[in-house]
Amino acid sequence: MTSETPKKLSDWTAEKPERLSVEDRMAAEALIIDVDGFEGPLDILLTLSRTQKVDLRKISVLQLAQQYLLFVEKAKELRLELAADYLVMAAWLAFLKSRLLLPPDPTEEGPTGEELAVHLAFQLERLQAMRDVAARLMGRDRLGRDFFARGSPEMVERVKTVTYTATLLDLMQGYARIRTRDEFRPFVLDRESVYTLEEALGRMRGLIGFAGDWTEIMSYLPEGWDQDPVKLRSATAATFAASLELVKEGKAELRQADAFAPIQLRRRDPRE
Amino acid sequence: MSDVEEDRIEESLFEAPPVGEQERMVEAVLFASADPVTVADLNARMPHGCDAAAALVHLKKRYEGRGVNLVKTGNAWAMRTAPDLSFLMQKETVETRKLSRAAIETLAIIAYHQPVTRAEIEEIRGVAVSRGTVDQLLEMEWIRFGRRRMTPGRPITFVVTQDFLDQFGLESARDLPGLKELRSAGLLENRPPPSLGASLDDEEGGEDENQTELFEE
Amino acid sequence: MSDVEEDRIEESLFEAPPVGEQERMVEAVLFASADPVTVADLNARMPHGCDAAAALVHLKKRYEGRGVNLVKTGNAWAMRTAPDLSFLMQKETVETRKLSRAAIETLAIIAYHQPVTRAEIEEIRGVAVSRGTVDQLLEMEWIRFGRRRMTPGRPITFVVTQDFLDQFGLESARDLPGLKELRSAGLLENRPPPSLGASLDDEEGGEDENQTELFEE
Repeated sequence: MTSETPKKLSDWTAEKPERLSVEDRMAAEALIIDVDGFEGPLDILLTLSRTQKVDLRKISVLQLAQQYLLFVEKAKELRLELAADYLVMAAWLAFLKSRLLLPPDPTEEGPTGEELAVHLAFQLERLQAMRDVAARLMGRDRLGRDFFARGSPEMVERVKTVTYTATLLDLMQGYARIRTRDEFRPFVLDRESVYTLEEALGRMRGLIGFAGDWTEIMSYLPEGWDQDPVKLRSATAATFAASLELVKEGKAELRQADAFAPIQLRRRDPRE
Repeated sequence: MSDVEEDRIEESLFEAPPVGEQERMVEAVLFASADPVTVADLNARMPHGCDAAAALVHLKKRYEGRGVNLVKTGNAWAMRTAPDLSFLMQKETVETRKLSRAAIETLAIIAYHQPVTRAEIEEIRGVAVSRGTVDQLLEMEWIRFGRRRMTPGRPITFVVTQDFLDQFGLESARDLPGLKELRSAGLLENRPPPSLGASLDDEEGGEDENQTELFEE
Repeated sequence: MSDVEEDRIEESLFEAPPVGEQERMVEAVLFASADPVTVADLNARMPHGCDAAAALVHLKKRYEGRGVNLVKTGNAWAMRTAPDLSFLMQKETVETRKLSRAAIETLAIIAYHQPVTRAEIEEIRGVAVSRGTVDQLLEMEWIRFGRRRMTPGRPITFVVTQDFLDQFGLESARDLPGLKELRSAGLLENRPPPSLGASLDDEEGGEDENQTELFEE
């Protein structure tokens, strides 16, 4: 990584969007360093530091600051538009330079020039270290390039079992839902004590065949309908009406001995 | 220099790798390849002088009885997991779903009214009970068939199972809360104005009677 | 029969398979899968009572020096072809997307400094990290979001993934090349610029703690 030449730097894919116009680009070609190929001011400082050819820990930060300021000057001469962070770094380095050159002022607060220089050297060393290990990392054997995974993986078949759950609350709510819904049934007349003509007719049609002789129609009343007077009245009326219906159909005969006497019914022989 | 001469020099420079090494190569290629590989293909990919066919014989023996076997498909070779271990290639996932509303209601009716016939369930729910719903509950072993009802048609009845009681943490179906408790628990809150028919309390009374009778058999 | 009794019978009926058989099972599962499989996953797929971890030890030994090796990445295991046979694999090589310099550096910083915040990456590189770079690494699933840093603003951190380890044939992040040297040289410290007050020192403390935890677990 350390042997990279500036020319090569420009080949790296720039992370930042193109900042230069075509004209500027032409001008930049002439410049020793393509600024756009750099990854920020720290990157430039690192590249410049290589000219010192010393351990980064023993680097002359003052010399480096001067080199950077010179670089910025040159870029300005070439009317190369530098990004703000490059200029911020220039300003900071100019400040650092003055601190390093002037004897320390004991009344002044904050870190000394030496401390700042040490930190800058640390930053450069750390960035260089990261680049070195990045290169080592990328140089490792890689999956799909140097070693390989199973070419035809056998698919794991998924067997899905579904289990159902319900809680006691679900159950109770379900039941409550049904029971309360019952109360919402549409309104219908309560026909509990009403014996209809249809019911009577159905019953008599079934029974009439068994009764050969005259039988009182009251005996055709359904079981249990003779206790409650309301029910008795309804059943009597329905049975009488049904009897008339049967006579009309020619299936039965009716007779009554006297007024209010019991009404009798007899099946009419179809052959007659 | 002629081609023949070149070949000769190459041969002496690049002697075929040892058999063990060839076996490794075949192993790696078969492993990484998406499709079965023919002997010709193997030979083409391996260094000059290799004998893939011989390496395959060794490799096949090495994998005999292992979890992975060397198999020939057509005229090509591939590595496959041993057929007896196919069960490992299945991943069983258990998905828990909520019981459907129809199933819950049916289950609730069976629990509260057991033994109860299908016709009775339908009458209470007001809709037909689908075969699937009953089958599901039977399969889950939360309900089972009870005795036949001694009425015309002798319909089969349903009752809840011990599994059901365990699932819902009930000692017996009699522990199911009655309507009064459901209401005090706020489960009957959305009841309509009590203007129609018999009051709920009466109904509940009848209910309880039913239940007692049913559970004491 | 009670459930307890049933369980007991089941256990005696289905004793754990012999060790050799367990090894075959692990072999089959790992062989079949393109992705690393965790020990927990293996145990879940194997019959009750199996010890995948023990079987892996045997299996690893068995595949030593073979064309296919058993490797550990993160807390999972995978079968991979031996790297020295890569020359045979041109056919299988997938053209990988070339990473930008920014992406490579960002990846390295995340790997060596994890968990690391975006601000810290920018501090180390001396330049803003573009969204695209992080997105690309996230998309490749080489990095993922870690825990939030317990500092003002609670910034999110980045860490490398198991896929990353798998890709670079690393057993764990501790095996990163040169990690020890970097640490002893103090180059993995998040040393704050001297102009900033003591407040940052606390953050640094937390940082180190985090890192130690991550790399030593």
